[in-house]
Formats: sequence, C-alpha cells, structure tokens
Amino acid sequence: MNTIEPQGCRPRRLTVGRVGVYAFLLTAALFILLPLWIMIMTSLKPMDEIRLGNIVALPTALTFEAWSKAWSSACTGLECNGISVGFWNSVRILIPSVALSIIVGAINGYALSFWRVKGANVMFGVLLLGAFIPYQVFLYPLVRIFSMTGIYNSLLCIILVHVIFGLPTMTLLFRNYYLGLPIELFKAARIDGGGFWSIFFRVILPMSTPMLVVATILQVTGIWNDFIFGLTFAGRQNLPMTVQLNNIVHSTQGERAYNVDMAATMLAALVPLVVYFVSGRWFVRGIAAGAVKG
Amino acid sequence: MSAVSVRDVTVAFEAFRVFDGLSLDINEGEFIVLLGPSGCGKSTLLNAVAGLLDVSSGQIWIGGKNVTWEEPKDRGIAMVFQSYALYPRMSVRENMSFGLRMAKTPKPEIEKRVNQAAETLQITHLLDRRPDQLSGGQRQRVAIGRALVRDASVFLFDEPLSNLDAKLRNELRVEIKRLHARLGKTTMVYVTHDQIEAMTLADRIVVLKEQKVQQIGSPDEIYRCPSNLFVAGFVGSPQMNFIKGRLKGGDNGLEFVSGKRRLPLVGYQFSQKQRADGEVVLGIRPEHLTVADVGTWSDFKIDVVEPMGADTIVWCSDAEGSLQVRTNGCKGSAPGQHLALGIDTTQVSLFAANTGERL
Amino acid sequence: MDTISIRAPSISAPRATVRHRIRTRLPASLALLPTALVVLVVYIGCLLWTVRLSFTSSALLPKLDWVGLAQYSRLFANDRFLTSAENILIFGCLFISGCLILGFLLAVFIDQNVRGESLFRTVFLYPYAMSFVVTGVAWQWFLNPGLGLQKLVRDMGFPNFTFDWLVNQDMAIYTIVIAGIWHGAGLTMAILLAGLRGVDGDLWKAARVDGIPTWRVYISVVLPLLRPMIVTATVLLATGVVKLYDLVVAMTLGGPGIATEVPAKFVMDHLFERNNIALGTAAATIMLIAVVSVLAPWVYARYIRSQGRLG
Amino acid sequence: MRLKTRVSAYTLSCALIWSSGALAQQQKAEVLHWWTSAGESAAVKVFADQFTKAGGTWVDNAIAGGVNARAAGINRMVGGNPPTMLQFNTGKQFDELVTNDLLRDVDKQAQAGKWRDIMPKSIVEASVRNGKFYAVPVNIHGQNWLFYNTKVFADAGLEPPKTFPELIATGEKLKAKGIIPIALGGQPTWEHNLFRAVLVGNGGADLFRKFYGSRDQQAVKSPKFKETVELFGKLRGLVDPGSPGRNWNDATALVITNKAAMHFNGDWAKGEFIAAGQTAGKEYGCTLVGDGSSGKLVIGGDVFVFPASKDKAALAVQDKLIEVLLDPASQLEFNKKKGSIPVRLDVDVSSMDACAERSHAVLRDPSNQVEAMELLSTPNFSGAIQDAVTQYWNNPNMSADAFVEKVIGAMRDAS
Repeated sequence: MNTIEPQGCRPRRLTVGRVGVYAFLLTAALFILLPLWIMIMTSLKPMDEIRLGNIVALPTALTFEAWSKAWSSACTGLECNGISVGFWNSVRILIPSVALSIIVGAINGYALSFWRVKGANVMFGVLLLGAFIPYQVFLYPLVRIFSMTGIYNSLLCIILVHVIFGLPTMTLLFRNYYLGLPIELFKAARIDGGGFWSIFFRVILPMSTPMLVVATILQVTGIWNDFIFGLTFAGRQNLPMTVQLNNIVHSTQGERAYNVDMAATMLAALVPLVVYFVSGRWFVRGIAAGAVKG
Repeated sequence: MSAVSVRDVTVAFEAFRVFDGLSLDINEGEFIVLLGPSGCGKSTLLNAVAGLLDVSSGQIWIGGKNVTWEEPKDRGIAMVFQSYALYPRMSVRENMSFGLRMAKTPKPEIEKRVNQAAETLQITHLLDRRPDQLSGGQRQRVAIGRALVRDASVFLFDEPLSNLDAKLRNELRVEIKRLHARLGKTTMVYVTHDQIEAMTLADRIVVLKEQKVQQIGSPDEIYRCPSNLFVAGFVGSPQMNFIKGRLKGGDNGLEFVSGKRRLPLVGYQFSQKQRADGEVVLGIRPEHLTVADVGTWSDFKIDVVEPMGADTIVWCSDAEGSLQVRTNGCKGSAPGQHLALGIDTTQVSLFAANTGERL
Repeated sequence: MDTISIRAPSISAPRATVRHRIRTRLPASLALLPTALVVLVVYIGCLLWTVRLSFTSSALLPKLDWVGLAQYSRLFANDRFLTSAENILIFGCLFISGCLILGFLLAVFIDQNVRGESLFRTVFLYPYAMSFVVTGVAWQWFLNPGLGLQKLVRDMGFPNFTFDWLVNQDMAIYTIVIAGIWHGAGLTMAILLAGLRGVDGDLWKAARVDGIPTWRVYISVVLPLLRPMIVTATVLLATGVVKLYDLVVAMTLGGPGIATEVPAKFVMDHLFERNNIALGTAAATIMLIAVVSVLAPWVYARYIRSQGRLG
Repeated sequence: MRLKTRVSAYTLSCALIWSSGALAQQQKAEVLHWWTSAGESAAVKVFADQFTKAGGTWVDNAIAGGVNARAAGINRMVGGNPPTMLQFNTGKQFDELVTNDLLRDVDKQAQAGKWRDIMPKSIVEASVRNGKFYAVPVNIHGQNWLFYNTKVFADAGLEPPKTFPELIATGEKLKAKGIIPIALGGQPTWEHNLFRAVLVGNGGADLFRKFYGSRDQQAVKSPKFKETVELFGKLRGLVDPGSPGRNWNDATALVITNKAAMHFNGDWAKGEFIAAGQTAGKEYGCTLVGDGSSGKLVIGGDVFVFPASKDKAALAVQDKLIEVLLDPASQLEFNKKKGSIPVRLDVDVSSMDACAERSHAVLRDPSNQVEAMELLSTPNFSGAIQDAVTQYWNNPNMSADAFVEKVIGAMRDAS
C-alpha cells in the first residue's frame, strides 16, 4: 500500500530491470573491450614482462616506447620509420578511392532506381553475386589486365581496384536508398525538363546525405584496412600503412616484439575509429534509411 | 463523480514545462474533445491521462481512483492512435486479442469479446487478414476494435482520423459517435486539430493553445460565445470576420465604431460593465451577416463569390476592408455588384484588442 | 518537349516514342556503361578465367592445358577441403545467428534510454575498425589455456576450471565463431538499432495500454518489423563468412590439425604458398558454385525479376 | 575521352620504361625480400651498406611473409615490372620461373667465383637448373636444432639427449618435475618441422631423402618409417596442452623463461634468445638429436634470383649485387645478424656464436649435410605432407598406419 497519496512523478525506484539493462551492457562492453585491454596492456609492457605471460595484468614497468617505436622507428626491412611512412600513402589512396567509389555507387544506384535501362538489373544481380567471391580469386587475372593497360603498380591502379571492389556494396546501398525516395520528386524534375545528370546533381545527390555518411564509413573502414590489394596493385611508392603494419607484425623467422605489434595495430586503426566517433549518430540514421528495402 | 479528473498537473521535459498546473474534470459518459493547433499540448495531455507520460506534479484520477502512479494497462483505459499502431504480421483477430491474452483472460471470453467488437464495427470478415492487407479505414476500425475489447470505461483517441481521406473521415466520425451512444456510459476523450470533428462529436470541447486551456464548453458555447480571439478564430469555417475598432458612448448605450462603420450594441451581453473608448475587435460569423439592399452597413462591393452548394460565401469589401458573408441563396452573387449588410447584434462577439479576451 | 494531343495516335507516334525513350535514356545507359564493363571484364571475365584454370595443371604460373576434372576429383578426395566446407557451414550458421542475436540484444538494451549511449555504441563498433592480424593474437592469448581465461580463473582459486576450446580439435572452430561475433556484433547492432529507432512510437504506446510486457513487444511486434534490417545485416555478414580468412590465420592457422581450416584459406594456400593454382582455382570454383546456387534464386527474385519500383 | 585514357596510359608506360632505364644508369637496385623483423633488418642492412659502398643505390622493398613477398614479386614479373633482384627460399619455389625464361642464369659468375667448390653440394644442386646457376644462395639455415635450457637441465641433473628414445625418457622425467619438456609452436609449419627433425634423426638422412625427394612408397611402408612415426607420436605427451595455435617465438619464450626445457627449431630461433639477452652455450645450448653421433643437419636457406633483362645497365647492377652478396666479409656479417651460417664454407667462423660454429663444423663433413624439404620437394607436395602431419599430430587416435596411408595418397596425388 502507498501510504502517501500518489502524485507527481512515479517514484523512480532502481528496478531490477534497470539494473539488468546496465549489467548486460557493461558485461557486453567488457567482453568487447577485452581484446583491446589485452592489446593496450601488452603495448605498455617491455618484452621481458610479456614473456612472463600474464596477459591481462597491468604493466609493472610502464613504457610508451613501443608506441613511439611503432609510429616512427620500427624497422620494416631496411627502412626504420615505423608505420608513419605508410600513413600518407594510405591517405592518398583512401581519399580518391572513397570519393570515387561513392560517386560511382551513387550514380549506379540512381540509374538503377529511377531509370529503366535494359539489362541493368541483370548486371546488378551479377554484381551482387560478385560481393560473395573471395578477392584472392581476382588477383592474378587483374594483374594481367592492369599490366596490359600499363597502369599496373600505380596510384591510379590501386584506386581503380578499390572502386571496382566497392561497386557491389555501394551500388546496393544507394539503389536501396533511392528506392525509398518518393518517385514524384523525380517525375517533377523530369517535367521541369531535368536531364539525367542535372536531376542527379541538383535533386538526388543533395538528398543523399545519410547514405553518403554510411557509405563513407564502410568504405573508409574497408579501404583503410585493406592489405592484399595495396600490396598487389599499389606499387612500391604507394604501399599503404597496412603493408608496414604487416611487415612489423608478420615475420616468418624473425623475432617478434608484441608490444610494438599491438601499438602499431591500434595506431593503424585510429583513422576509422575517429570516423566512427565523429559520425556515430549519422551512421545509425543513414543505415536506417538505406536498409529499408534490404 | 467525474470519470477522469486531472488535478493541478504539471508535465515537464527537463527544463521545458508543457503544462503548469492544469486541471480538468471529465464526467462519466461524456465525449470530450481536446481541440487545438499542433504543438498546443493536447496529445501530451492525453498521454499523461493514459499514463504513457509521467506527470511532474499533480494527480490523475480515473473512475474515482488515483492512478497517477499506475501503469496504463491498470487505468481502465483504451486508446486509439493516429497511425493505427496495429501490430504488424499479426492477424486482425490476434491484434485484437493480444492484450487479453497477455492478461491471461480465458479463451472463450476472449473469443466472445473479439467477435462482439468485430460485429459492432462490421469487421468480422476481416478477422483473419493481416493489417497490411487492409485499407486505412479498415485499419482504423480494427484499432478501434482492439480498444473495444479492453472493456474500458475511458476511451482515449489521439487524432484517430487524421490519416484518412475526407470521405472515410466523415464515415468513421459518425461511426465513433454512434459507438459512443451505443456504449452508453463510456467516457471518451478525443484529441484533434480539426474543429469540425470537435464540433460534431463533442459533448464538451476543451480548446487549447500553447499549453493553456482557452475555453471549455459545449460546442454551441464555444461557437457562439468564444472566450477569446483565438477560440473565435480557430473554431468555425469560414473564419469569423474580425473588425478592429473602438467603443463609443451613444444614445442607446455603447456603440462600435470602425471608420464609417458603426454598430449600436443593443442586446449584446457584456460580461462586465464597459467604459467607452476602449480599443476592441468585433467578431461576426459570416452567417450572421445578411445581404440586403438596405442594411446596417452599406456600400459593399462583391469581390469573389464561392458557391458551396447549400450556401454561398460572398467576399465583399468597402473602404475599411473585406468581409465574408454566408448566404443561402444566389442573391447578389455577381462580382462587382454593390450590396449592403445586415447584422444581428445579439450574435456578434466583442474582444478586447489588447488581451483578446471576450468582453 | 512533347505536347499533349487529344487526337487519336497517328501511326508514327510509337516510333517517335521509341526514339524519344532512347534519347532520354541514353545518358542513363552511358552512366552504367563503366560498371557494365567492369562486371563483364572483371567479375565475369575473371570468374571464367578461374573456372578455366581449374581444368588445367597450373602450378606456380597459370597455363592453359586441359586435364579435365582431375583437380576436382583430387579436391573431393582431400579431407582438408571437406573439413573446410563443413567448417564454413558451422561457422556461417553460428556466426550469423550469433551476431544477429547479440546485435539485437545490444540494440535493444542500448535503446532503453541509457546514459552514455554513444559511448556504448562506439565501444560495440570499435572491433569493426581493427585489423584482425593482431586482434587475432589477443584472442589467441586470451583463449589459450596456459595464458588466458583458464589460467586466470584457476589462479583465482578454481583449480578445476577448464576452458581449452582453442586447443581442442572438436571445439576450436567455436572459438573462431566467438571472435567472429566479437567482430561483427557491433555492425549488426548499428543496423538493428537503426531499425528500432524507426519503429512507430504509437506502437509502443498501444502495447503499453494493452499491458504487453516490454520483452514480449520486442519479440512479437518489433522483431517482425526489423525484417529488412535483418536481411541487410545477414547479407553483409554472409559476404564476410564466404571470405573468412584473416581471422583463422591470426588465431589458429587452421589448427589444431586441420580442425579450423576454411575454404578461402584452402584457396589462398594453394594459389600462393603451395604453387598449386589449379587445385586452388578448382576449390574457388566449387565455392562459387555453392554461393551462386544459394544466392541466385534470391537475387533473381528480389533484384532482377522485380524491376525496381517502376515495374 | 577514350582516346585520352589511351594516351595517358601510353605516357604512363613510357614513364615507367624511362624510370627503369634511369634506375639502371644510377646503379639503382630494387631488392624485394621478406626480412622485416629487427634482426633480419639489421642483417639485410649489411648487404645494402656494402652495395652502397660499391657505388650503388639500394632501394629496399621489404614485404613481410615469404608468401606475400613471393606473390608480389611474381606478380610484378608477370606484370612486366620486376625488381632488380628478389628473394626465394633455397629450393624448388622458383622452378617454373626458370622454365618460363623469367630468370637470368648466373652461371658465368658462379664459375668465376668457384661456387660449386665453396658451397655445400646440396645448396649448389638447389640453385642449379639444367646445369646452370639460376640463383645466388646467401646463407644456410639448419632446421633441426634442439635448443635446450641449460639451467633447467642442470637443476634436474639431466644431460641433453642424443637420440630420440633418450629424449622421450628425459622428457618424462622433466614432466614429472612440472617442466614442459618440449615447447612447440602448435602451427602446422612447426609441427611439420618437428616431424622432419624426428625423421632425419631417427630415420636417417637416406629415409628423409627418399621420403621428400624421390617419394619412395616402399620406404614409407618400411618398419623403420613406422617406428619413426610412432616415436613422433609419443612426443605429443611431452608437449603442453597450450601448444596448438602458438607462434614459434612464444614457444621459444617458454625456454627463455625456464618454463620449458627443449625446443626444436631452426637456427633463426637464436634471434629470440639474443633479443632476450641470452648467449649460446651459456643460458641455452644447441644440439642435434639423432643416432648419437655428431648428427645430421638439415640445411636450407635463402637465395636471390635475378629477373631476366636485356638492358645491359640492369645486368651490370645485378652483377654488382652478386659480388656483394658473396663477398666473404659481408657473408660473415650478414649471417651473424641473421642467425644463419655463411653459404661459403671457406669463411672463418671463429668469431660467430657456439651454435654457428657447431653448424659449420658439422657441415664440413658432406655426409652430415641433409637437404631441407624445400630443396627436395615441391611446395605442393610439402604442403600435402604438412596437412597429413598436422592431422596425425593433433589426433592421438590416429594410427601410424593411417598416417602412412595418407602419405602414400599425397605421394600419388600431389604434383
């Protein structure tokens, strides 16, 4: 029985359910943060301590040496400049690849959802199936194709490769998003005399912000973390950061510095992480817009 | 005993106070309509009554019980929403019985109530369809049916007809009115921004603006004696004519003067004694102006004529400005024609120009 | 521009329409042309080339002789390939359902008006940004009985606690699943959360008035509404399943024994390490056939037959 | 527009050709290799410095992981834009490049430098195709060393074993004392490496060659082979349960931190000991387990190959590189850093560590030299055997006969 007459706000007792919600979220967060914890701890320890093997313990001798080494002085072959060398290469690959693959995806999505082009749907179907094929299968023939055209091992080449393999997802996302836009809009623009390109740039593209954000996030993550394409197609001058990361981390017969490995991995992940932090809310909104027609 | 009683309720979202100390009593079996433009807080009030929204202070009583802290399901209410809010991928029957099943009502009882509600609403043939196979009107019937099976003493409607086209809206409006009559003692609280719905359905209308109650009264009161300029302007279509002017002392008491228009206010019931020389707004509904060859005001010229079938709206103007007149015939229905207007002084409203309150 | 004419259409009208249609659709066709070329040359071309190579005896470098189905009979006699196929089925089912379940739970719990929502969201998403090459090592350590969880729990005073899935032939594949879910649950959460946010608020009110328990609303009302999101998430996750490679290499290298081998690794190893392009492409071809036979009906029904919305 | 792309592609390819020409004129050499760890980097720097001193410019292109590096190199050769020289493992990895005329033969330099006399016979054979040198070996790695922790053995009052039966007995005693007898990196590569150590130690060099080289099914069916396989199986009991999936260097770390007593590995594992501040012959020792004699050493290593070119200047740069690679001084320095031993047996190794000296001594007698698997068999066959070995190792219920069965299948099947 309530002794006081109920009035105003319902008394906010800390209900079991509320505690449960936070308990679950915190447990899940712990589970998901665990590897990160192990990596951070390892990156702050000297190798002697790592060999002793308590992976979750706090470092007894805290050192940031591994981080600075990973960034600027770890050796990958003759050059001992850490992964910082590849950073700008990665940026140079990233920006045009992301921009180009998004714009091509948007144009494709637009053409597929608003215009009827013969055979376009069949093309789209093949493209979708292509998304399920392991990339490795394409490597050899692509090398041949690109060396025939003479652009093999260049910045242009690696950008084209990223655009090609971004096609399925990008086209799918934009097509679905545009199918959700009212067709009246398009019809009105046609009646006003808009052509294919003017409608796209004046009407459709300005309405695509949520999807552009999602596409950017997906492509930035994918392209930034790519290793195999960068290695195969970029050429020595343009090797992305992941190749250096791999050089530091992977070595068949050399000794391993786990602290540097871990620090390098986290450093290499910074760019996508920043993108997530900055665009988190947009991400959810954009996916909502794009996934409707799944 | 009132069926629903809102006592000194404050609703606040963080710093923003939606209501500050609002009170409202609703009688048993009454059909009450909360009317107001969007953003006036009418839905917030309804949600607070339903318990979907916590009040910051004050109490809500339903059926003689303080339900301020009760869950919506325990308040003896049923609710119908603008977007129908039907459970997707459940058949109509499942939609209607879901709540009862959750409350562990015996199966035969569920069956009985669903069938009864379906019959009442004439949706028996739809019972096994799914919402996405229904038209908008059918969906809203189902939503009402879902409310009906709850056997509630208070029905809450949150703009239930706003998503429907005009014809269906009329049809369902009548349906709801009939339902209210059939259910007898059931109280209905109905939120809308459509003054026609409010006028046709309500026993009493609560007009809200900017989170404040403007007037409570029967449709007739609201229509004839709007308590302020806002209510006067919001209710009624076409809108009431407003004429700015001032009160002057005349031979037979006060007189309204606006330029060369003059109107002796004989028979107008002032709510309190008025002095002369106040700035006022005169409100005259279009149907209280009559077209005459010789009238109170003359020298009007017809601008536009809108025939509406049963009656005709005539826009006419003189040097002071334009007025709408509702006539029932085709007299004086050519633009450019000159005419005079007769005014029934007992039907006009006067408002203070500064506060907008009725005088 | 065409003018509207009430006269009966003359004979020449249809031809004019055709010409008109061609003129207005030309830019659209041209815009799709580069993609069409890529599809033709890269996707279809490379695939045909791959299929062709699977009928050869290519080793380090591709050559175009003909050995018939010899590679395929080798492939199906190869227990590593068969184990790989079985593993990818186990992994695919558990990984996709695990990601969907955990992602759904995370989305639901995050949707409860919690404090620090954006922090939780970023925490759940961060694995997606990390390269597997090293996070795999962190997982490997954590799951290693001598280093990670088992040792920690034992040190806390439970000497009989055993968690040795990583080194157990029968259980190792499930550790891959766990790490996979760790990686993919965040993205699934984001997609489903987007769906939750799109659910009509009135539905929630209706359910509360009806007195339906929250969990029941999620299961019976919200979940069916999320179907498009679930489809999207499943497609994204499924592309990851077929390409599963990095994770296995980083965590188990296919071991213990061949317990966690997967098809993409089989292809990679044979193409690049074992100088056996023919067998590698044969395995790739089989993967392709499997994927196509599962997906083609779906893609056809959903994307090719239904002509967008205009049809 | 289409014309424009063609033109730009044309100018681009012109630029490429021009730049490779320019490379040659400045004596620039682009070297593709997979030596990326700290110790390996230091080693390759020896060559680079020597080359610079000789007036060249070393353009380093390191890609971690032999597989990745080789794939990248082959892709570039196929794509018509090869580096000046690229690394392979000593053995059959580059066979097809020779048959496709993609590599330059360096037999003239080999004859001038008398490589056939100063290098172990098996290494020479692994570099020669059709009677001509196509690769320049730079080092020798012994692959079947037993590294042991001297302190653990001293504390237990035990001697390092000389034969495998002995090793099993010793191991049991160590296990009883709570020490991990054998630290093993539980990845197929290292399980396979352990198998080869047992095969050559217990079965002998001859059986080893018949197995990997001539794929002699009779030899595989012999009782000796079965005995060896069973012996290998018994080692499972001496490995800790945390082994599967472990990296080799984590296994080495177990020996370094006194948790484990023994560790089979190639001599590259010395790098980990050195990084931890330990010295061969002091904190750890190295020995060969076999028939009790000085032991047989399985040797492999690294070679560089030179893409064929018609450009005289490019050929001159390659010539200079070859000189640097086999220069005695750079050989000594390089191999000290790399943990391997010089490919030239005429180099004085007294300044090297105890393990290296031991290798050098063992290799003096050609009968102790056993060609590594990479030299004897194709990557494909090795891979197939590796699949079989890792299945056998990880499944204690699998009989030696079943293993033999699988091996015979692989011998029949693998190209």
